[in-house]
Amino acid sequence: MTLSASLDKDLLLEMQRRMLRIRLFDERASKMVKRGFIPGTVHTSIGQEAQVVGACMALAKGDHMTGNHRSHGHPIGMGSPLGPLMAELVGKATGVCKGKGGSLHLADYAVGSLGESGITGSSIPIAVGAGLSAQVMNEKRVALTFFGDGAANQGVLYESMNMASAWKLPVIFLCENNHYALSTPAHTVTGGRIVDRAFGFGMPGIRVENGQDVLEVYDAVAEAVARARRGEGPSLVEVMTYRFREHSEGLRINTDYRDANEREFWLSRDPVALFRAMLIERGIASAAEMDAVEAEIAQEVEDCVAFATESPDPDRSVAFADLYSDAYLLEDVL
Amino acid sequence: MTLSASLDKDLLLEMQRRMLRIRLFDERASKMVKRGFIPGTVHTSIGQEAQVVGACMALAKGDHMTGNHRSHGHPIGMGSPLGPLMAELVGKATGVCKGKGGSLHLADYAVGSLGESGITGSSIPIAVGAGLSAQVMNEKRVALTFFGDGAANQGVLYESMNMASAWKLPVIFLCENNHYALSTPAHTVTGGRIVDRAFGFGMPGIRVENGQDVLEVYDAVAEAVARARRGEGPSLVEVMTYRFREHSEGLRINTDYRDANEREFWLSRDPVALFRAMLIERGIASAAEMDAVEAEIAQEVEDCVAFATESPDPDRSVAFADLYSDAYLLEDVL
Amino acid sequence: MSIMTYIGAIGAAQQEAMAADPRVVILGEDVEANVYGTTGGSKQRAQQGDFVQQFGRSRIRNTPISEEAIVGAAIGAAMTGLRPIVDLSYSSFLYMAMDQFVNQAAKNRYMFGGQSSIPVVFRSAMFYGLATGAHHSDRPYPMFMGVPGLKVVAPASASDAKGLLRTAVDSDDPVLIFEAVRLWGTKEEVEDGEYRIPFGVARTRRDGSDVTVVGISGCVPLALEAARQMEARGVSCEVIDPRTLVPLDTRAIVRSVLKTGRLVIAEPAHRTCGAAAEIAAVVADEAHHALRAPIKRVAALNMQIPFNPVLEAEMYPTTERIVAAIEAVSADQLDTRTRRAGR
Amino acid sequence: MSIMTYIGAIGAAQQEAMAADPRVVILGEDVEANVYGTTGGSKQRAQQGDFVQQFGRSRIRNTPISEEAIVGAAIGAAMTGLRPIVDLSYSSFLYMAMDQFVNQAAKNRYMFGGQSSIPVVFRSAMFYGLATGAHHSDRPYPMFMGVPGLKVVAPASASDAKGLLRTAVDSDDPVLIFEAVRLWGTKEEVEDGEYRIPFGVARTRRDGSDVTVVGISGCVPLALEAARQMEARGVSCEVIDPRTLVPLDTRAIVRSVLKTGRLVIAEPAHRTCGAAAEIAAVVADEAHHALRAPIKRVAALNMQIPFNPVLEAEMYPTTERIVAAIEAVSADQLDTRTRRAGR
Ligand SMILES: Cc1ncc(C[n+]2csc(CCOP(=O)(O)OP(=O)(O)O)c2C)c(N)n1
Ligand SMILES: Cc1ncc(C[n+]2csc(CCOP(=O)(O)OP(=O)(O)O)c2C)c(N)n1
Ligand SMILES: [Mg+2]
Ligand SMILES: [Mg+2]
Repeated sequence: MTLSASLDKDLLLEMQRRMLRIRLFDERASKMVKRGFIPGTVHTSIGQEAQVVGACMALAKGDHMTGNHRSHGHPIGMGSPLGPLMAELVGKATGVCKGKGGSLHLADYAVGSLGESGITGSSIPIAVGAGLSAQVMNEKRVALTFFGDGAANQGVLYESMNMASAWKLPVIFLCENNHYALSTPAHTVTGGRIVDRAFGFGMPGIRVENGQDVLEVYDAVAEAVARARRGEGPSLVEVMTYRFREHSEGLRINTDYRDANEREFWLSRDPVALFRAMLIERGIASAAEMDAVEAEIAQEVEDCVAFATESPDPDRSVAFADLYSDAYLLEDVL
Repeated sequence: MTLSASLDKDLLLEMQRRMLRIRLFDERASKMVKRGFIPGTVHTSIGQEAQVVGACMALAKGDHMTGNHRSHGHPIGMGSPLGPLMAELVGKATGVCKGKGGSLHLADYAVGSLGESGITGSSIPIAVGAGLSAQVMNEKRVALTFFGDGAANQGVLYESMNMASAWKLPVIFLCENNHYALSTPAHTVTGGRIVDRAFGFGMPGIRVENGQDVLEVYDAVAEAVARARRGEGPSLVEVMTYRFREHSEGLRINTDYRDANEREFWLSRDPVALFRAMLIERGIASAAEMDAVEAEIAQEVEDCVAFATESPDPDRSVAFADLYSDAYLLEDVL
Repeated sequence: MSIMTYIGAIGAAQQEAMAADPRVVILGEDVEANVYGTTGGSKQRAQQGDFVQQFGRSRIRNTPISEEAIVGAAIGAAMTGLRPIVDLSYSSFLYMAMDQFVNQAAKNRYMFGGQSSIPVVFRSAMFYGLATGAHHSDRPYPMFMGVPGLKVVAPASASDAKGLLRTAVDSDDPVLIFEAVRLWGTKEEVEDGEYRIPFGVARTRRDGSDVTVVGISGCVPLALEAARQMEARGVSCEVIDPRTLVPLDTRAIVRSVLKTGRLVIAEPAHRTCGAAAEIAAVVADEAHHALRAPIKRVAALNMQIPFNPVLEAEMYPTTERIVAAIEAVSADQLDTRTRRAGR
Repeated sequence: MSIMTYIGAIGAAQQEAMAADPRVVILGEDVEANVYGTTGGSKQRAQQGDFVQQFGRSRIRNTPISEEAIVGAAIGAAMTGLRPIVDLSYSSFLYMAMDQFVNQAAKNRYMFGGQSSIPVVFRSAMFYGLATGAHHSDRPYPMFMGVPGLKVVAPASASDAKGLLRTAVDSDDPVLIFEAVRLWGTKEEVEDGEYRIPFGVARTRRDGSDVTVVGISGCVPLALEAARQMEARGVSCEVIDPRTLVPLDTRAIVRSVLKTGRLVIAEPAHRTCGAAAEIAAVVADEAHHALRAPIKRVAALNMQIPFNPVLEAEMYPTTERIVAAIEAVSADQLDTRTRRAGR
């Protein structure tokens, strides 16, 4: 049942690589917001790397993913190269969206990332549509959508779950339950448990209690993916995790909405550190090998910042392209 | 537990009266649509009288109710007099909404009817708001909202259930499961069972399998009402029932979306006939008494039609009133 | 050529599009039973069976009543290979999915730097003037005109309905088509084979020299009737149907006003911030020097829609109101003609 | 009188309204923690504790992220005795609740024949020009102007923000207030006590005789700056802020244009079917004979909003674009003055 047991060393190291990419990319992005190199703000996935990577790596090439405002981890988890992502955060022409999307709207169609959404819940039915096209076109791909515990209270989720269930679409609804929506503790605004909502919509609900363990997440999602690929329909996977930093970078609010003990407990469960220790403990990799992996990723992140910094700003004309597939509207538009 | 056991004869007869009012009112309305006396169309509650009346009579004076497009039964169930309702269907000045609402938008604030809604699902959060005001103002009233099996797939229901649950609001979500949304069988577009959706939102879910028995409906709803009034929060009640006529009057579509056997089974379970038989069988009323009740209601319906027919059309000025609470906008409006 | 109704033309276009391209699917409430009359039903089509029989349940799908998810799923499906036509039945139901229209359909191609293609058509019909009450009578197309990234179409005749729908299905961008139920039964000569009508090209329904009358959707026949009436009184009206509201053929309208110097715009939406406001604003800018009279709008009054049919009828544009507007802008003209006739 | 910021004035108005009437409650995401700065936080208010401490959790409520239910519940609560203020934070989130705004808030009083009263205020802020990307930068007030039954307010200064918000809370009808985040930090003299500013009364921010410049929301300061620049060049601009868009003080605008003969309208919404289109259409009708130049609109270009701040800045009205529009409509004027000055 634990599909992760069959993962080879390459894949396990790739998991750690992707978690490290998210960690270091986001740490760097946070600093760049502070220094004004990144306009606006960003939402980091620091602390949630296992939940993101475990889910993404349970997908295969050709599968689709949609995400939300906590947006960098998802494409990184899908294998997107860092340079165009960082360039996008900075708003450069070489950005993955040509500098027009920004942090909140990353998308990398080359790796199946159909787009992050700044509007909570809004990208959930997009994934249902990807599942629908797979079914109609008889392709074996699946679609996964990420949303938070806060977004889990948006009605469109239940419309989407119901539709996917009624039509047995290959969709995985992945709730990143990091216990808070901005300053609002999930338990104060949530009736019942999110995972329990699956049953009433006719699909399995799986809760990963230890969302800091990338393999536990992987196993739960891989099972849901296998089910979807077999044509048996959607699943809801709720992963319990924690964001280590503030909701968004630069947000200055009273932080007493979080309990100090709770915070400490979760900070002690750093997914990147835990997985490193596990790999070493199980004899899969040596500490030296892990150090090398970390150095490799640190270099990747250095490089992506350099790439972003050196890239040109988008040309003015870029702002006036891509609104429509055809150009004939342009003069009406200006 | 069965609260209905304590109902006295007057109340039991009143139940039958209200069911008869719905039945005869709607039969009459159907004919009036056919003859062009009622503009547009109407959606009858014929076959669903027990579900409507059982729910409404479990409420008390001061409670609130919101409804949907199958709209006449709900205010009648709350005790609204028939004349202004029928006048509204015809579009007369004496209509309960001055002829401006029509069949789809009946409302009678005098009996707690806050308004039916032509948009499926749209009036559900209105009831949550009535529950919220009760809680904030510390009043003991509750609010009940009616919606169909089709509307049960609209996201706003789950947002509403969640909010009511998180805040422990005195709200009863009443699903009229008549097995179809227009031509669409519920099982083809519904993942799981509607009643089972309650659990994931932290509230009791009660399914009334025999929604043709007004006392069974009453008992289920009365329990939910008692719970709400005790401050213990919302409930979902799903009542299994059947509409005897077409979705709306005058709709001409292929009727083979319904199974003939199923149809026959349900037609044999006429809630008005069943309750009459039960009252007589239990010795609560004689056949003669029941005949008298029926004659009384038949007369009421005659009278309401006469009232509607004889009432004047609304004056032109009526169309230009009630858009805003103040009149100062009127000239901008025209 | 054959005579076809507006709704028949829509059914025909849908069938042609489904037959031509396996990526075209139809999603909507009650489309399998052909409740709204465009997925089967016409005599010709009935011979071949309804759409479910012809194309199967995978491509003709009854949806749950979940407009937000329907619209979102159609967008997602369009982004990943299908070309869905979504039947949303009443235009009044579009509000339920507003976020999906504005934030996903309209923005994805742009904000993802051109990575997405979103070939999806959203059909809905404006059921106004039919005593359906305030919840079913809306004509909300102006809201969508103000959302860059969407294309907005409002056909006013059978041949336009067919040709514009095919163009919509071909479009790699999201297209909203607003039909007028009042026009569903109107007939016109329609080409038998497949054909397309380009977006952004107005149709001059009648040439004239004194007053330009722009009619939108259900107001086109009213404008034509008003023009006929005014002709008898010596005022020559040019009647223009823009057909697509985004893109809008402002050039054709401005060109006409440069000739006539007078403009009346009739549309079924509420007056404030409607398509007529947009057209008036464009003309007040680009044709100012040619304008010889105030620009008049004839739109739905800024009230909600009463149920009573007599009251309801007063809310929408009528031929009489259009005539009155034409009279108002051509008063001098009328005087001259009358005087001339008197001589 | 004291100097207050725009956002401080909103906080003050909310506090006064809460203190004055126990039926006033505030609902919204993260209002308890005062994330958006209007439910506690200013120094004065902090002394008295934040709103939760002052008014309790029953009246200051963090909601789930469920805009449709939030808006619907607020409407229902207003229909049954409360007078809620709903903080929807970003104006871009209003789409989620479109059905509730249009079909419940706007229509209930009317279609129920006056039985409902719906005293509810929906606040939201337009975060444009802040590199928040396409999903957080919308300025959708024109959509709501076209929905009869709603009142729409767009304050452009601290004193207006305070007085209009109090009027909104007093109103028995649903009011949508669109704030401009760009203005949150701007300061103005504000009366210390409670006061109201009536709806439908424009504020003339500057008298002038050559060109009428109507500015909306964040464009008011830009219009004032443009007027200053043009004054130096001999063109006298009258700057009008309508303050409320429904009801709209068309009389004040028309009166001004009758005097100046020229009109420029600047607003942050997209151009098509915006408030500027409505104003242009009204003036092209009612002040046609006085108009001596084309009416110019300066609005957001009809594109989606790019993230890159340099590109983004090009999308919205700027002082330069307003100046250019004023120049265009007063070219003759400028010539005369220049010539006169040259003599
Ligand atoms: C429709 C909508 N409402 C509100 C917001 C503002 N907002 C952005 S993120 C957020 C909290 C989201 O919480 P959750 O879904 O748990 O995700 P997390 O941030 O915890 O990862 C809120 C309220 C939004 N972006 N979109
Ligand atoms: C938002 C919205 N979508 C679609 C419709 C059209 N419509 C009206 S009633 C109906 C079926 C409703 O089914 P259900 O909720 O089961 O109620 P029933 O008619 O069976 O009582 C549909 C699709 C509508 N009125 N509103
Ligand atoms: Mg969260
Ligand atoms: Mg039903």
